Amino acid sequence: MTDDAILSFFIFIPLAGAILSWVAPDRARIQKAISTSSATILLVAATIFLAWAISAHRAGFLLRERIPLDSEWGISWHLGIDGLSAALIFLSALVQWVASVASAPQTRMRAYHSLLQLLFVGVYGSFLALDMVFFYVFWEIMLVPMFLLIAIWGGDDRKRAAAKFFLYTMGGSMALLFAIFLLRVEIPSQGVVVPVRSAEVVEQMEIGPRGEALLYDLPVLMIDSLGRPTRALASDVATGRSNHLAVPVGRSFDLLQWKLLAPFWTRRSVLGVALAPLCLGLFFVAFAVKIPSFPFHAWLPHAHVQAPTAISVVLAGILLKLGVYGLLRVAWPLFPTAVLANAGFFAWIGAISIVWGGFAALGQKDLKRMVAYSSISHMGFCVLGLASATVMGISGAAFQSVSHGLSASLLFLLVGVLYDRVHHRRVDGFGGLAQIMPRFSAYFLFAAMVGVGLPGLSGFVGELSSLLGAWANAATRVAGWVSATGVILSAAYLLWAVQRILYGPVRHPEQRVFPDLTLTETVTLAPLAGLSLLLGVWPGVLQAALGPVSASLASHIAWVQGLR
Amino acid sequence: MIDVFLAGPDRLLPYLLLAAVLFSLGVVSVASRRNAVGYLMGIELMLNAANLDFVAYGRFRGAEPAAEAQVAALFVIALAAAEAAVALALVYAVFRNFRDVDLDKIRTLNGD
Amino acid sequence: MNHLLISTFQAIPHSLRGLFPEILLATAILLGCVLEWGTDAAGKRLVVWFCAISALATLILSLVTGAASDPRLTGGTFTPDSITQFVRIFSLSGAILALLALNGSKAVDGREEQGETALLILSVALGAILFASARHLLALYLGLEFLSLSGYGLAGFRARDPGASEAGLKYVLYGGVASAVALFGISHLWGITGSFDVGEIGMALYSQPRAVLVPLLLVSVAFAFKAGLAPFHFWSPDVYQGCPTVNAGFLSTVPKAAAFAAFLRTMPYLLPAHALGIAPGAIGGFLVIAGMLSIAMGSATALVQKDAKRILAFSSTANAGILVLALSTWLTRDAVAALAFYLVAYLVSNLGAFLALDQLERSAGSTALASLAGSWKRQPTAVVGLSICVFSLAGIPPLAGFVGKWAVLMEVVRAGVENGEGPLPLAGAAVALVGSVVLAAAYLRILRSAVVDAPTTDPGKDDFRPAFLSGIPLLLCAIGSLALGLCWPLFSVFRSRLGG
Amino acid sequence: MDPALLSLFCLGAPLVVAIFGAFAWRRVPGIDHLSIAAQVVGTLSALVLAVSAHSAAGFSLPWLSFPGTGIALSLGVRLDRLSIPMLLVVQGLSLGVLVFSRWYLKGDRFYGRFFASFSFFVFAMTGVVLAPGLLQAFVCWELVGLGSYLLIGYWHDKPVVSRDPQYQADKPFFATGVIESKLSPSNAQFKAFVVNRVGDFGFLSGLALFAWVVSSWSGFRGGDPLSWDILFSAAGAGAFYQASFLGLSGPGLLTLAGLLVFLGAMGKSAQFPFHIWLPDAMQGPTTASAIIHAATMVAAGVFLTARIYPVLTPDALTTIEWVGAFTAFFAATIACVQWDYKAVLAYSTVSQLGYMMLGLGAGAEAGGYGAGVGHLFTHAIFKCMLFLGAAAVIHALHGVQDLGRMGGLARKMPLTAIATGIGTLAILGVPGFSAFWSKDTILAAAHAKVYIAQVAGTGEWAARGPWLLGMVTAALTAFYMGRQWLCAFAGKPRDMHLWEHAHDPDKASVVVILALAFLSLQAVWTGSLNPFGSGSWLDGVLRAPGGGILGTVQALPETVEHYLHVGTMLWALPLLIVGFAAAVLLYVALPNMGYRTADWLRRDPPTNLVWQFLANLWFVDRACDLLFAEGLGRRGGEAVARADLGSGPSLDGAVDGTAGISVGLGRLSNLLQSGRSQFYAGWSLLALFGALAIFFLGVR
Repeated sequence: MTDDAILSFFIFIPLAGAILSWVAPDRARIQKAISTSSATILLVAATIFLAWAISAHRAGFLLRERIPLDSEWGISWHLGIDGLSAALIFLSALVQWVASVASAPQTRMRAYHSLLQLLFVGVYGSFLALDMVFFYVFWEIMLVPMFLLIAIWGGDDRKRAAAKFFLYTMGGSMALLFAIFLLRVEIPSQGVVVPVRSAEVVEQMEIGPRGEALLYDLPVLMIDSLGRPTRALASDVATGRSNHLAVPVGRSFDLLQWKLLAPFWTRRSVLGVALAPLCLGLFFVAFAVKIPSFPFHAWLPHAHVQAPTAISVVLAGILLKLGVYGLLRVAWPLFPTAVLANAGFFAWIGAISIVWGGFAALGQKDLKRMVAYSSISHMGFCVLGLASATVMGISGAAFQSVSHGLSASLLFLLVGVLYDRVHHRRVDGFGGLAQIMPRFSAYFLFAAMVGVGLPGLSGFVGELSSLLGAWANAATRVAGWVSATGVILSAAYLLWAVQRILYGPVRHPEQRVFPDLTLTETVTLAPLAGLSLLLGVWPGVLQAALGPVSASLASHIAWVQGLR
Repeated sequence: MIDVFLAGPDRLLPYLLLAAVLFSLGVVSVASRRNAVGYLMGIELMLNAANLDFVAYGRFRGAEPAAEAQVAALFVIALAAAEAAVALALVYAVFRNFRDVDLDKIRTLNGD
Repeated sequence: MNHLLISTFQAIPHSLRGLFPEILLATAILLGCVLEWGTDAAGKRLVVWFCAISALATLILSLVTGAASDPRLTGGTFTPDSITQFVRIFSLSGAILALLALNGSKAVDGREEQGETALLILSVALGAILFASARHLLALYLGLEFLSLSGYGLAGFRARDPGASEAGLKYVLYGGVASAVALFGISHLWGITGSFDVGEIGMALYSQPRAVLVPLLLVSVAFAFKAGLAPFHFWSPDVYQGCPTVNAGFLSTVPKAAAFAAFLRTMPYLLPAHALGIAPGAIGGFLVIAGMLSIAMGSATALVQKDAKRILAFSSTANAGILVLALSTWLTRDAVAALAFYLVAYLVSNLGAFLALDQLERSAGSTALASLAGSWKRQPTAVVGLSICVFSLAGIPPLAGFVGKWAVLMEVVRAGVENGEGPLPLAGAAVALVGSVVLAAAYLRILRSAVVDAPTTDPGKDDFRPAFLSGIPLLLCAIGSLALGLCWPLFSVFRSRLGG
Repeated sequence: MDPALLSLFCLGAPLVVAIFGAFAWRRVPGIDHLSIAAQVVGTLSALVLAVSAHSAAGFSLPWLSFPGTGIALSLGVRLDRLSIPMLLVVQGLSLGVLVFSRWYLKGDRFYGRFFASFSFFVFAMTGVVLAPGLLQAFVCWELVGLGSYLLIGYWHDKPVVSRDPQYQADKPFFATGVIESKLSPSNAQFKAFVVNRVGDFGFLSGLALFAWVVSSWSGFRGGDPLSWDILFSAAGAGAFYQASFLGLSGPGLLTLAGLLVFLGAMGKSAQFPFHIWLPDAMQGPTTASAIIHAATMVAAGVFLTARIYPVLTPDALTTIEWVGAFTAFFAATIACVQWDYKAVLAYSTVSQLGYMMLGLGAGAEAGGYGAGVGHLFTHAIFKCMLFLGAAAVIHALHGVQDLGRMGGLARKMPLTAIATGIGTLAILGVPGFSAFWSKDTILAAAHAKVYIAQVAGTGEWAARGPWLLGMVTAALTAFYMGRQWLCAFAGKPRDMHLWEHAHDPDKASVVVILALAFLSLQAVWTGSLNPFGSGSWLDGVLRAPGGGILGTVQALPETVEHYLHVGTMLWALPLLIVGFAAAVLLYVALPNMGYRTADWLRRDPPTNLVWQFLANLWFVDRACDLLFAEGLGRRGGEAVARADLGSGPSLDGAVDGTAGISVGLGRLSNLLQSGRSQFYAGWSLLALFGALAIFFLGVR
């Protein structure tokens, strides 16, 4: 644990940017300069962290900072970054950069750009927070800017869409809040001593002043054969002399300490209802709304269709990922037994999302809405992979999040390009664009292929890993098999759209005057495309950051299950 | 101890019943009168029912409590007067604006 | 001579220290009346300033004197303890905000009404303090009447405004009934227990719970009426809609705080009854159900309103319901602090929202949702203030309302899990959470018209220029609802002052 | 030089061209030379490998590893007696086709793009061939799909043929079964990709199944569970007895896995019912068809089946055999009534692929492996040549593909006629030509399977079916291929105008065709001039692989082998003659006697229905279109879209409805806000007395 507040900058830079945008004059160029430059700073920082995570190649946290705020409640300003969050923060920074370059609000630029940066305060915060209070706070902070960005700068039906987004997400958040309360009050005032996985101690251990082993700032105890606890020294742990390790956990909202309590949660029940499944369900509702998974997805098409291009990019590129991140970081580590008990259920949720989203996408007339449904379908693979609780599945889910962040952003940007030219998005309103806008068509085909999951592009890696994971777990195998039909559906709806829009004779001669991609558009598209190619050809580079974390989570789950 | 007061030749119960009846009358008129002044009268009835209670209870609790009860009663009378004053002033104001004190007519503010 | 008077006379010299702030305030009001009576229209402004300054002075004084050691001064008619202290600070700062907002407010288009409004605001504050500080039922009733009467005035004395007069009349009629019911209850309480002292009544609760609980219920009607709890909330939307917006904001916060402070004072005396297991379901459960009812009715009804002030009125009912849930936890240490914090958060957010609406009303003409459309173009700053305050009300972090909701609901859940209250508190918390989503939908309708919708009438910024000072209280409220949300340590201050 | 590194040239050279071409094909004129140069490099290195490398070699690099599981999926190169010859075939034919394309596509609007996509396609196919494991096979498999997507959709700006006046003018007098309103290059590329994806769904599932079983196998020591070595050894060591899925375990599970992967092979190799994409793919340039339908894409399926041979259970093989046999017969029947030059070749390709599957399915003991792989090679060459010949003819006739308007072209383009004639004789299986050797081996293998079944006394008739179908198909092949050549080159010209301008292609292209024709001679393959002599210098290549569940295969005794070969021959040759004679009779003799054969075919009632049925492709295309494209795809999609977000009852509406509940409650309680003070008081007091009553009753 380090006390220097490097990580806080991820939260304070966009905040400062937001304030700056608010006080700066209401002119497009100035505003764009401000938000782009703040995004650039963040992108540089995020890249450094990702590089660090890749080279470190370990499951532990690279950096944590913790400032206790309220001892009674056990609230502390606790941020941390590991491979997973580093990857997602890098993605967020990239998307923020793209969004701020791509966005061109017609009115109220001041408000727009400051809200955009305010939104990212919440994003970075949620990816970094290791304290449930602040996780929730940042989670909610994203709500307001997004609502306003859609409601003010959106399409014709924007108000309804924005309200839908707001209420859906808030409903989910309420479930989250309730679960947090339940868990917090379940911890007895005198605290509990829980066994810990020695591997986790080795991964995450910090060494105290007198050489004693600390795990998440808690003392590590060795339980001897008579059950007597003694303080463990770092050397003992490192040499693995004692494999009966335990940690005393007190009352707090600290996420990492709650993770240590996983064996404890499984034993508890509130008013006769087993605590773990109950809270897991509540968490899942909260996160499934964001992902969004099958029954909770109805807000997405509205929001996407109404939101301006840059905001759709942010929505698909980042906000959906937060759901997966929440499951990965919060729900799964806390309730391994409940997860394994309901693996089949979650896997089927994923499978249904994939198939349902795919078919719905197949039936769309509006290009943007089609892309929205493709997001639902693709994110289903994340849920599927997570449900399997295997290394392949978990890392696949993480990988799929990143790759979908890239592909969805690409597609939404490209739809935006078309919309800027004709101001409609009807699929049948185009035809033969390949003759008119060759570079656009190349990018569009590329993005579609990323979505289709063509090997050599990032989309394939995530889907493959998730499927391998699903097949590796007996409970999720059949669902995994069904999910594999996603490869047919994605090819069908994406390439059908490609064929109707790009190929064939030019259907609307007036479109012959369309200019091909402008410089700005190319600048926003190229990095995303390049990255998804890189990740497809050489997934190991990202896997180096995601793999260890996933492996550690998987073994944590297996270990807790083994304790029962 | 209250049972003591309910026994014996000279009993508390009738007073309480009377007060209760007064109170209920007040309630009924409050809930039914369409005339604002009638409504106010209902309130007065309820207040006086309380006063009657005070005095009656005091009468059966001996000298010092009786004094306390009468003080309370006077208290209440004064407050009731003040309240009535304000209320009537408002009734007057309403009458000036609406030319009427029928509560069914004074409903420009409502849920729809 | 009866012992009440004797003990009072004996007590006065000791109690004067504890009473200084109230005495000062009362004197100020009297002086203000003289001043107001004496001066012409131009001089009325001075009255406002005089009131504001004297309120500030009282605030400072009460901070200096602080909570007195002996809570049984003046025979219990007045207990200047930490709760009273809280109400002092609360209502006085509320009064100061309202008074600052007064000049240039639509409330006083006729300047000569400024002075009276100011005086009434002060006296409402005084009434709130008296009401909250009494543990003697008669004193309580006195405070209640003081509070109510000045409130009636504040709502309805603008004789030329039909809306205001109707609001006043409805307020006084409803309040009269409530106080009468309460008084009837008091009379029986006294008759049964032979005492006006809340403590002794609490003792009597063991011996004859059934006989005492019923009058207690009657008394609680007065509290419910003041707090705007369902089903005693019917007056509030009409009154808020009808009366001047600033006054409405003041009336929707300070009396509510006073009512809950009074609750806080009385609850502990009923606590032993709960501890002894006498009718626990009756009191705790009753409170939870009452809270759920308020939340449900308030939030659902707010959803279908067409006037911003009405939405806020129903939201105040729902918020009161959440606070009642806090009471139902039998006031663990954190619950008191949480409740107090919630009240303060509610003060800044709700008063701020009303002040912002008052500003918008001046250019929009009314607070009907339809007419608020396009306010962002006319008064951008006021709209920002409105959004902050409303989002705070909706409990969106990192704003004050969020911390309040967090603290209260966590105590409720704790009560459900730890105090073995059973499923009811959990159900209450769940209802509160669902309700806050519904309520959020209602708030969104305000923002939608004020922040999002394009102006229906004239596109350009209209010529309205707010008076220099009138923006400041709104600014303070917005800052307050931001600061209370950001500074977690503030909560531990509440915990240490009000705990135990 | 290390063979593995050498093989990287075959991969790298085309890839470089592809990447370069992807950006520069518009601006840089010399892209065709560049790609040919790259192909020369590839072919030469393949040649060197073929000559030098005698033992299996290769390497693999970890591509995606999952810490804690020991699983490290890897890519790389695997050179052995299957991949090296295939590599040579792919590279060589690509070179030839590229050279030919320079003439064929000269001056086309997308000229450069053809060479770029072609090179990418070659790269992908090479990747499949060199794959060291199932993963790379799948990866490059998909890339092959993309390559074919780009090549088929080469003229992506063309409209559907029903709106294409040129097509309408040139199309054969007799309608073929294609759905004209849906046939266009862009539709064809889409159809090809999606149909292949259906197969790939199976491939992917089988891949995942293999990965799960192998990595959970007790003997798994880390590494890539999908690499051939680990996969086969695991299967051999009975890993499948340790796993169970859907109640299957052991052989059953292995059969499932094998057939899932074979589903992918069916997609690429256009086995029934996945064949529907192939005829549409003729919308691409003919030279593209020459590579897609001869040596690369369609061959990939057969190649993959041969690759996973060691894990194919007898049940799986029987299924494969039946699928192949039926496909062969089915396509042959359709080819008999096609009047489009390329369509005939397309269906003959499907039919021949069916033959290969039939051979592979016959099983190792019966020598089916060698038969299938051998035919894969020979067919690749003569089919490529036939397509190039078709390209020459079509180019000569300015795009006319109607056999009904050809005839007598032998005099105008003799070299093409000769080459194509050799190819035709080869595909007929006339002694002395390559397919006589390979196809008869297939039929012999099928026959051998019957024999084995007889010996074992099990499933004789199940084994006899494919053999019979194969025999019949041999006759049909003789008929339709003979018919095609006769209609095009023999007899009198039917359209003098077209005939006048016909001519042979330029020298380089002719050289290519003739070279391929030469390679279609049997001697090249068997190494002996005696057509009936058994054995070939390729025997080493064609020996069935050991390992897996096969263990060591013991072939049938020599005498039996010989007996079966001779028996097959005695069956096959007469059938061949009958078929060819029928073709001569119907399309040369009778017309010369004044009959318009096809009219006769169509007018004659008894054959009419049959003709309709065949000409409409057994109605399979229409059925698939109706069921999947229109039904499942369009209708299903719209239905789900409606159910999700429609104006009618939908998921979204349901959610709104639940939200509406609270609005309704609000309306309800808003009724209390009537504005009447006395009502307000009344409601409150009513509630109060209610509470009082509860207390009186409740509190004890």
